[in-house]
Amino acid sequence: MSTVALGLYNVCKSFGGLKASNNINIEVLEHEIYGIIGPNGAGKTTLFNLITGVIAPTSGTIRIYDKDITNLAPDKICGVGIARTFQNIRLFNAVSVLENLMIACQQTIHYSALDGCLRTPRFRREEKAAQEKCMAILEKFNLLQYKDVAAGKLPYGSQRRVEIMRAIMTNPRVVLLDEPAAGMNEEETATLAEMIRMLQKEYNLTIVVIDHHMDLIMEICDRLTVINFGEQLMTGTPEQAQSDQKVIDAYLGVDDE
Amino acid sequence: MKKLVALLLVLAVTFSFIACGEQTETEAPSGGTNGDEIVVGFIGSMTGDDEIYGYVSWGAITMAVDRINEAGGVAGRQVVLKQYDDRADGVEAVNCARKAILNDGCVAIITSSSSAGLISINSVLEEYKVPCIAYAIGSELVTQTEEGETRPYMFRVNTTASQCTTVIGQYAAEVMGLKTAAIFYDITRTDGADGVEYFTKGFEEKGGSVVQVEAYKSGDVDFHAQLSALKANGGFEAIYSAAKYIELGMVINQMKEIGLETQMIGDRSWMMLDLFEVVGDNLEGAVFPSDIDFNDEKYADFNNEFQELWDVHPGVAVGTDAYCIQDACMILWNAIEKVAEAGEEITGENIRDSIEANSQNVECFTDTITIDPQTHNVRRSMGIFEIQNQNFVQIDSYDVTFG
Amino acid sequence: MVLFFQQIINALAIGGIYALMSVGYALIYSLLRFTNFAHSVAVTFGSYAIYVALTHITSNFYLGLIFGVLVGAVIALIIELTAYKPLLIKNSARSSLTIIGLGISTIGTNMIILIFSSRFKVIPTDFGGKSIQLLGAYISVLDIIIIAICLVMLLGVFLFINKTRTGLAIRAASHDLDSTALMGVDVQKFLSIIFILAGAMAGIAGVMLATKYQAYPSLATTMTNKSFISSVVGGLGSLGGAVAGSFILSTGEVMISGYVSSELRDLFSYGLLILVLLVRPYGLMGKRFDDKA
Amino acid sequence: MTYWLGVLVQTCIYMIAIIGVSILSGFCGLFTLGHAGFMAIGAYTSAIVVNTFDVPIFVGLLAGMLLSTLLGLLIGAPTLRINGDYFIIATMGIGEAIYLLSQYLIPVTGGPYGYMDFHSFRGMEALFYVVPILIVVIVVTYFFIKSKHGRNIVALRENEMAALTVGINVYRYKMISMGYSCALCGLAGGLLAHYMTNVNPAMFTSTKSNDLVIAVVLGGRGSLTGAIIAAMILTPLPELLRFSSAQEWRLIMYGLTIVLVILFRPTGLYGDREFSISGLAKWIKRHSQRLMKRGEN
Repeated sequence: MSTVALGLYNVCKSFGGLKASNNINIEVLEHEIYGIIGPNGAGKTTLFNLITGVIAPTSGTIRIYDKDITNLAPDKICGVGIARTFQNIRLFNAVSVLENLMIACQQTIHYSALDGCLRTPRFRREEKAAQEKCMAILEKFNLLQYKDVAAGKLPYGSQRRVEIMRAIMTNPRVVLLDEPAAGMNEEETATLAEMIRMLQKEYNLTIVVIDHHMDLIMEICDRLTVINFGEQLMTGTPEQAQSDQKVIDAYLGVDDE
Repeated sequence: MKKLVALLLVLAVTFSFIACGEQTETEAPSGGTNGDEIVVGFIGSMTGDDEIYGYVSWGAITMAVDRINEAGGVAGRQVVLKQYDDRADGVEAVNCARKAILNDGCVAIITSSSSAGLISINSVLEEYKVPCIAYAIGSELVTQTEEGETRPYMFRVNTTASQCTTVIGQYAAEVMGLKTAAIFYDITRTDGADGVEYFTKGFEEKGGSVVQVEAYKSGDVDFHAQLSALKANGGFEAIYSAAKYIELGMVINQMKEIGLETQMIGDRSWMMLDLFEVVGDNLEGAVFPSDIDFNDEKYADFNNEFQELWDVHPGVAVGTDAYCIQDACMILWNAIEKVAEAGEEITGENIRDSIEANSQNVECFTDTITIDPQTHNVRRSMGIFEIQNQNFVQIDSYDVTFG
Repeated sequence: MVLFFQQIINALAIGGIYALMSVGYALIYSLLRFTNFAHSVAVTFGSYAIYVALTHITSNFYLGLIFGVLVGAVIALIIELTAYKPLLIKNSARSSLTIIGLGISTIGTNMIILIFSSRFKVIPTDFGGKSIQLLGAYISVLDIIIIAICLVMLLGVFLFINKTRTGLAIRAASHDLDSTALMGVDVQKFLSIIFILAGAMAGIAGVMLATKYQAYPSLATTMTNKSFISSVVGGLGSLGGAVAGSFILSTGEVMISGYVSSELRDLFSYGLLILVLLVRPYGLMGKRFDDKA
Repeated sequence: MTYWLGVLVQTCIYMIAIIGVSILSGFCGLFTLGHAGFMAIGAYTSAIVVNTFDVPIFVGLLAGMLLSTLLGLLIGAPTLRINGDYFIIATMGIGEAIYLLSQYLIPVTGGPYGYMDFHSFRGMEALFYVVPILIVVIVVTYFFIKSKHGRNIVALRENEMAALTVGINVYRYKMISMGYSCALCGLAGGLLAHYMTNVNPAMFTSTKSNDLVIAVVLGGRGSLTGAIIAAMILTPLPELLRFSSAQEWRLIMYGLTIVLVILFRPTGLYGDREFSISGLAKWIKRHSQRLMKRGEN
């Protein structure tokens, strides 16, 4: 039984009366690609916000490997190895693509403000190492030619990929992808699936994906959870989900007899 | 690294441009006259909130220079007048002083900008040995440093706050027989703080006692709160206030609004023509000191000429600046004449020595003035005025010694 | 006891003028989320409009007041069309709007100095100093008029915003400008309406300031800063907050300078500002604009 | 020390303050309308320290910088948590409060008289202090911006939420930029005090605070070169206009420049690019090609 990378144990979140998440229990195993699907407004992004500390859960605990991170501040979450992307892309638009990635490395670069101001050898060494790492990943995803272009000016698809790469640059153990395939056609979704699988292998990550692109989820996810109106309908393999009656009702809607 | 070098390159290029711009003007000898002209600099606030001060003073000094030039100039030389706008700001006053002395070769400066400006330009005056005559400014620190040494290149033609305000303090206690008084002052102006210090000194010397002090900030418009507090606590027979030009009208009217009736004692800035436009007859019976009385008939033709030239009466809003600047000019002409008579070259240094040495009983525009060589302050007569049916009536006069 | 009552009257009068300005400013902030520093220009032009009206055009104060309101509204509209609209269309950063406001206020004040010279101007009215006695406190006739007009104006604005259809559209826009536009609401028209309304109120404030005190170029700048503080204390963007903030600030100022010491009065207003922001970072009735993922 | 060199010294002094404010308002995106207050703190501290303890000027400058930074952080700690528009008004309040305190505490600051007669620069001494200090400030600030900490500050300006998720302690970096800007403003204030030979509250009014932030916006938010060039243009501007006859139009022109630049060049003179020789070379190449093309047809 491999270890649990990310665990949500009876997590609840209610905004006033509305129960955005009601008693969610998810255990994502290490190196797994785990999917969370559900209709719009089911509470998927709320889950991500709970995990990344943007909002605090009303009750329940969240753990990564053995560490309890329930009420950890968002900027500390990155320290414990969780990185994320956003539903609506949030890049540092005015700054070049390379700088976007360099910013993401800030956690792994170790020098003080003084080193920075005096450009000590330690500063040069750390900066060079980070730069090489960023150039390497840019080359791997052949975005090197966009290196000095302002992130905001990139085409939509490339911006998505830069955001994913930025997440990788923080040396995470778990990566949360929030609707990575939003607005992509068939062919782009396929390359995206390929990229996610390759990243998972290359950096042996645990990946959690939210989307309602069924073909993307079916293709790359080992296991998934279906959520509807904050309730956890079922958990299991993609095949089980397709045959599960409750999921079909939720998606296709029940014709009330 | 390459980018940084480029950045410094840009800097070097631009600075050399500014620096070399300066080379071209060095040939104007500092402080010397070139041949038959005497260049005099006037620094005032020509723009911004205090624009009216600059406008009236500039009008007055231009008339003074035109008059002396028509009469053959000073020691046979025509006077050239240069204007500099410092917006009543200390930093700009220093630039004006340097430009006047170095770029335009001024041998003397006449100014009454802010007290901050006057103190700041001292370093420039001392560096290039050019004298400056201040008019209509009361702060002690214009001619004295904090340790009490006299500033060598700074002179003054009007009475200082200690001379003038102490006198009205003594007058209130001794002649008017007042026992208690309150003070209402502006914490952001030197004549506010001076007023508290010297009025209390004069008043308490003659047996009076200051029972209450309230303050406001220049730029304030509403004084009901402080005035109501003054009225409620009471216990004073008079209020002394050095409220200046914009605030004065408001303070007096708001006192009337809340029914605060008391003897008012004022400061030289009350001598302004449009005071009654604002206060009407709310100031009847008020008493205040002033070096100059612009209703005096000897100024009649000066007032008319000023009105024609600058379509405003010299005594408007600003009060006595227009007259005081005439005295400053006459002291300067007298000093330059003495330098020429002694056959010396008319330079800033010589003019300074001449002002210090030869300014005894000089027949000036408003009075016979003597400048004390030790303190650079002035000895002249000063009047006490009372407001009677919207007019200034002189009820007493004092000869001010070097207080 | 009389002093306390007198101070309350003083507080109401100043608070009324602060309220007029801060409600106008809060209206604009609620829609566009930026600090309109050019607001003081409308106030200054209002003050000089009443001066020109009463010296050249009419001798009736109320006609002059209407003229002041018109001038204030027109100036605000001109500022909106020439400076703010092009920036809003280009969706440029809020800070540009703030800085262009500073630029316009410099132009406005100095144009007044150029035209009218920096000498103060007295408004020839027959209120001068006349006051009536009530419970021992003196209330000047002008103060009564000011408080009355302020209340009427504030009531009018509240009714307009809460009861009319246009008011509904403006409230919707204050929640989300873009989605309101999507609903087919001509947002540009409503922006102009808001600026006209804010300008009109600024015009009245200008007239009151000039009549109560005197008209001079930088009169409006200090008062407008105080109205910013009242709006922030009350909660940026909320009209009720702006009014509450104005009267809290004016009462505090009057009481401090009356009972404690008048030197500390302005220190108090800035201290109050920072204190409120510490305790309630969005002001008393401010709306939270949190940035959710 | 001639007139133009005086203007040069002033330009350098205000450039240091403008670079400081450009870190906070340009790079970090937090607008401030009260930083003249921190210049005042730097000026008064430096003057008082040099006068009472009779220490050399640069010790006074250091003391001024330190106290200004300390007070900046003290005031910044609570106010940096609140959102932008509240922060602007709060800084306006801070600037005015410092102005009033310097008027009110007559025993300490000399109130409206100002603080004077302390050991100051004589003649060319000002240049030997100001220009080297400016060079150091530019170099250190340039290195700081190009370091990880500079990048983090720009990151939180671009998108605070995204910055949080890559592990940037946003509050800490806002405090760093506030501290950095107050240090430079304190230093500039100290230099101004010793150049002017006296310190007076009227030197640090809200109009001076507005000028600082306007220079940053005109120069280009997030560009060190922009801030430098804006300082080089805006500080001598009043002096250059002094030669023109129409004095009273000076302030109106200043306001008009601000409005026109914001309308037609919102990113400011230099946007967020830095000047570089390669940039210049590319620009020349582009223009020369266009000229040649026009020449051919």
